[in-house]
Amino acid sequence: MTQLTIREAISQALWEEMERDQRVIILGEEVGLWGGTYAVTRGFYDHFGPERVRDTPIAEGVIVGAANGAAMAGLRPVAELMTINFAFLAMDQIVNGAAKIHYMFGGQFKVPVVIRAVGGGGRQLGATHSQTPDAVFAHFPGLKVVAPGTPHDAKGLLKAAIRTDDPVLFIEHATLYQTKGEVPEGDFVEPIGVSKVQRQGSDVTIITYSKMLQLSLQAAEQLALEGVQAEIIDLRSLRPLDMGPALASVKRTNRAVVVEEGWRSFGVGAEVVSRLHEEAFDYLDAPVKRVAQDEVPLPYNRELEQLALPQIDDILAAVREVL
Amino acid sequence: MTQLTIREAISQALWEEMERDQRVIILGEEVGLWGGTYAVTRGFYDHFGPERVRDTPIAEGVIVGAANGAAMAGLRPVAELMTINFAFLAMDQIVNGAAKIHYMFGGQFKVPVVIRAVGGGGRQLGATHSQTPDAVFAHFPGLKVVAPGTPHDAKGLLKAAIRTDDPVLFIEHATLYQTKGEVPEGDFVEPIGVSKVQRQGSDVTIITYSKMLQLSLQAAEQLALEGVQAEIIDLRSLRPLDMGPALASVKRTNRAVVVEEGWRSFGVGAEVVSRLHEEAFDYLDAPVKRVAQDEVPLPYNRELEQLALPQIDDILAAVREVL
Amino acid sequence: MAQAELAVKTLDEQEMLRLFHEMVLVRRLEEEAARLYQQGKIGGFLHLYIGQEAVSAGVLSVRLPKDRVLTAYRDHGVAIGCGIEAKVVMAELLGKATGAAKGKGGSMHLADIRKNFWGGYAIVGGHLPLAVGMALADQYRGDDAVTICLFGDGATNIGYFHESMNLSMVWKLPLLWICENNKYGMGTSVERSSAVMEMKQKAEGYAMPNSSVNGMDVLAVRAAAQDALGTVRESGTPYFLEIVTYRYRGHSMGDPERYRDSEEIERWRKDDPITVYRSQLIADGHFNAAALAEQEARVEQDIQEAIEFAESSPDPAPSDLYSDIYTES
Amino acid sequence: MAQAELAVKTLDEQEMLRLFHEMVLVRRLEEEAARLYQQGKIGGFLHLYIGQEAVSAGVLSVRLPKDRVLTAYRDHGVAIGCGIEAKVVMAELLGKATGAAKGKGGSMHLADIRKNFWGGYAIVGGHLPLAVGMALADQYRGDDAVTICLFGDGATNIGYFHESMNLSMVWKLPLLWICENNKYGMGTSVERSSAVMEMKQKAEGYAMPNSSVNGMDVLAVRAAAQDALGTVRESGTPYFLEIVTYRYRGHSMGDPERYRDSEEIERWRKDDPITVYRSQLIADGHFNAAALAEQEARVEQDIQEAIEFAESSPDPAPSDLYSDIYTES
Ligand SMILES: Cc1ncc(C[n+]2csc(CCOP(=O)(O)OP(=O)(O)O)c2C)c(N)n1
Ligand SMILES: Cc1ncc(C[n+]2csc(CCOP(=O)(O)OP(=O)(O)O)c2C)c(N)n1
Ligand SMILES: [Mg+2]
Ligand SMILES: [Mg+2]
Repeated sequence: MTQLTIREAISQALWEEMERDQRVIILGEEVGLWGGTYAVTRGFYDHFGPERVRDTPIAEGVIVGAANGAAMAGLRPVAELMTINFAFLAMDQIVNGAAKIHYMFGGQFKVPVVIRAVGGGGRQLGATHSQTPDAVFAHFPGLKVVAPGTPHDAKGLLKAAIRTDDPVLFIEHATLYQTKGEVPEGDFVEPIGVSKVQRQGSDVTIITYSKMLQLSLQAAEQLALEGVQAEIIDLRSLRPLDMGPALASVKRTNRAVVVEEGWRSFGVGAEVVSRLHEEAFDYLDAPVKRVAQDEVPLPYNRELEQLALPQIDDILAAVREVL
Repeated sequence: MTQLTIREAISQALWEEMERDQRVIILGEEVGLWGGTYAVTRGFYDHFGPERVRDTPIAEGVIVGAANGAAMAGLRPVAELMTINFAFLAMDQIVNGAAKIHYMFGGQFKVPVVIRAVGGGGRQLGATHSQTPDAVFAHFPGLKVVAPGTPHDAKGLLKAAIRTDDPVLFIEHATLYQTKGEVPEGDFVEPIGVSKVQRQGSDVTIITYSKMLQLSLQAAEQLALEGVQAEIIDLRSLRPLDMGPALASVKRTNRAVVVEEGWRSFGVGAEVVSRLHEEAFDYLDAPVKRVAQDEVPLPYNRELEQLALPQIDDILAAVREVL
Repeated sequence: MAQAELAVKTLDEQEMLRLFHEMVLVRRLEEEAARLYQQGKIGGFLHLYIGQEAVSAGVLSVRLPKDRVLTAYRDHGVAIGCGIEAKVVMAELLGKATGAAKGKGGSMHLADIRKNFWGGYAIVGGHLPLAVGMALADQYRGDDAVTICLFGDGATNIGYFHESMNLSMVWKLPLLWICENNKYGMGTSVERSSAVMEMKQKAEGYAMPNSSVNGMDVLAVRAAAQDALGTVRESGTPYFLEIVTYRYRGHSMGDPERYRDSEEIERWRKDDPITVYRSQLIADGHFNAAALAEQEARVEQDIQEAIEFAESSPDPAPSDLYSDIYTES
Repeated sequence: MAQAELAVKTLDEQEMLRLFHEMVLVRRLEEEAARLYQQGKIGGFLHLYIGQEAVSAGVLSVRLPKDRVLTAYRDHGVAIGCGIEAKVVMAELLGKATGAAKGKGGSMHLADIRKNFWGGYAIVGGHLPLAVGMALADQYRGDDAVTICLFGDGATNIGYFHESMNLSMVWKLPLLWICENNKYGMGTSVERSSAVMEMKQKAEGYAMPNSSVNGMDVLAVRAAAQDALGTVRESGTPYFLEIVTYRYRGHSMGDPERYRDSEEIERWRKDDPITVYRSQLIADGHFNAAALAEQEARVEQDIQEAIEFAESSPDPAPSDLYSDIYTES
């Protein structure tokens, strides 16, 4: 085990997969010469060369589309979208293309593409650059949607994403890159579509993922001081969505809170609450609470933005309400 | 009152609004000379002329974007997307543009645009042309999302959509155009963001909208024969989402089924179930059931496609399960 | 034998006859498809290629098996040209398990990976970025294959076109871009939707070599495609070929066709690629009418067999609904 | 007095001085903004225009108040050129309620509807379709306003550019498209991202009249913009003006600038639009150094006032978070 930041973990996963498999290439805006807007691919261009680390024009449609095509033709491209907000410019290639091509042609073609996209708010980037629209992508069958919350999972899941023959949207959080954690040495893969208990507890279940996992873990420390033991389930992937650990936990704790960064309505929490309602109806002693973003386009002003985003205090308040 | 099809109702709403307000223009692919792919704008080009009924190149990005811009500059454009599947090519203009411009510039600009989009499956158009991704758009604050299920509402809500200063995505269902119903003579407006009881009943609440309203009404007839009176709540708009009538109904019936055409996970039903769970927890005698589309990209083959789509029998089965 | 399995043949009389056969096959297949559509046996959209047969026949007669092919939803001619059997096309139109996409794709999504035919695509312009990626993969591996990507005049107005043209030049990819200019995108004429009337002028904005050819003349198309393909193979960089053609039928089934008059269609009918080619083959003394009629009779038999095959083929099983969503679970 | 409120002035000495003042104001405003950013008082992205001041100053000196203006996120110069006061710009950078967008937009989303400035936009190319729509609205109402839309070299590679260019020609809209070619889109040079090196060549694919001008020379920019604007106003149809310029600072704050060397920047510094213009004004005998220094002193005062105003302005109220989502509920 070694301590890595999420940035390092992702960077290592990419590096090792590129070393391991010649078919892996990277393409996107500023991935090469610049070293990646979030410095994830720093050093890659010099080491792997411009053929494998390809800077593109600003043209998200063809970035994702070309990655899809290259994947169909036998490469294993990792396309980087500078932010997930720009995924809306490539939405058709993601949901009408990558997600459907395997099915639509009767299984003839495979699209082993990974689309890395940086999401999340909290950096005063304004309404168009601060979104967490993960639920939107998770709605589409054919696509896999992964969003790790720890260095360990970031590395293991990205490797899995690169190795699977299915298209994967891999969502990183812009404010998690510095987050540190234990990562096994050497090669390892985490399975996509398997939730994980990140903290054990018997009083309440917190279901979350990505950055909100980190906030939830902090909230749980606080709660522990108050004598409340929260169990934390990290979804890790939104499609496939593995509700097993969450259901098992809720059947013990009988109380749950779902924490997500995105907007409440039609968000990730809605699906999770529905599943708990459907499958653990008799076990819930109180309605599950959703902690989520206020339904506003995020403003630039720091205080307003923080007001809209879910905070540790919101998690604490929600837990106290369900107890 | 007069009997109209939904096609006629929409067409009348557009026609009357164009007669009423010189600022209303229509733009989109084949809206003019062709008369609208679904014949909604037949006769408009001849009557209103090419300045007001504008055929565009195949370029959804600039269709919606130009509509946004024209709206900001004082017109009241109605952009037609031939199908909602192509909205993914204009996604950025819809969710990063229309939905955010009013907020992002501190309320200076208004974007009174209507984006009409034809959705739904069941016509063997294959995976990319048969989607019902309504939940995806409903996720974005700043946008209003309307999806009528009757001729009455189609007319009244489209007029409201054209008259509001906010951007509206107006979702029509491709297989509902022939559906007939009573429509008041003359000018009338239905408020956006108000759900409606479309059938009264005391045994179970069915919450639905758009085409599934029609199927639910048929299912209710069948259930009535069995002595079960279903109350049917038509959401009519997904954002704002008015849960009032649904909650009131559920508090009486204590049982509910949500019926939507789109995919189950992260769909409209997830939000509705969550709201019921949160706000009517003590009133529900059984878990709410979701009737929705199987999570597959829709296939061309007719039997397979019908298998994937929600049918009346599925509604009946769900109702029987919650009773 | 399908062309895709051979190296490019010289234009001898056998090849001339094969071209004739192929164009008639595509035409007759589609006429029958139209009939089956009216009978409700084919559903969804059905975009007929009738009038444009010389384009697919001419272009695909000179591609090598290693060259990838992609096109839009108006894909029957290209599918046949790539070597998919008529019966497999017909079975797909009927949504059968024996179809080119196991009944999941329908008319708009024919494909055969074994023939290096990467599909018809229903989102206008959506396959151009895919072609960029495929050419990139070939270039990356050092394969000297060319990716041939066909699209309509209407598709040249969408953002994908621009992004793909530009990137293909920046990355110097082995791509043959073929614009089938049939004058309309649905009911909107080039005049009403495009800033320029010649599609090849659009290539100028990318400094991409380009030319134009009469798409009603199969031998002219063949020659132009051969030159263009040669240029791409040699240079390793993109080329833009505009092929001017016309569709005689509506955009899809059920087109009210208010956007053109019958005289216009009649004028283009004088250039019918099959009629013209038939006369030419006879006039030039290559074949007599009987030899060509014999080909037509062969086609008739193929078509009847195709229909029988398709009609008697099984539907996909209900469980197939859930297969092919992911390659693994 | 802000230019936007006047008819276009002839190029007399007063106007020459005003141009100088404006360029210095933009420069100093941004230098101070960079400082405030380092202090953590400005957050998010901050894209400095330093080096490009002659573009906004030159172009906007000839627009009429009725002409709409849109640009990208690198919008401080354009905002000032449109007549937004420095203090209102600065307040927005600090996220204050008195800012141009009430603190909701930040640096990238300056706008003032009263000045006919329709905003900076942070999605590359996303405002070009908006410009099409605005020009359409003016054309529809018979107003003879021109919509002036500025964007970067990088933006010319995205689909929006293509769709907007084409549609503006098809609909013959009164649009002045201005490409600020500063050689890079973030760290990617034109050479590495575009099929053609001159942005104006892209206009050829749309048969759109076009020209190019040296963007480091404010008077040349002014003249070219005046000509271009005149052409659009007269013809009612689009024109493409490429303005070649350079940004001295990083793309945004915190750019490692690995993509260019300091010599390149030094070379361009010789063309610094302010330095060059200052010398020119003196050499041509219009002003002496003291007169220009006086202007600079005036700017200094403006800037200090702007900072004071911004710093002492209130933050938006928490309840403002929920206002302006819809115009009505
Ligand atoms: C993105 C998108 N927009 C609209 C459509 C609807 N549509 C299908 S075909 C077509 C016309 C395409 O014209 P062209 O590219 O000239 O091809 P042709 O049909 O003439 O072969 C349109 C508008 C679509 N399928 N995809
Ligand atoms: C659609 C989209 N993709 C990527 C980005 C990230 N981005 C912001 S500015 C920029 C470079 C734009 O370059 P150019 O158009 O030349 O303008 P400049 O910054 O040089 O003024 C990029 C890639 C974005 N904002 N929007
Ligand atoms: Mg066409
Ligand atoms: Mg630039």
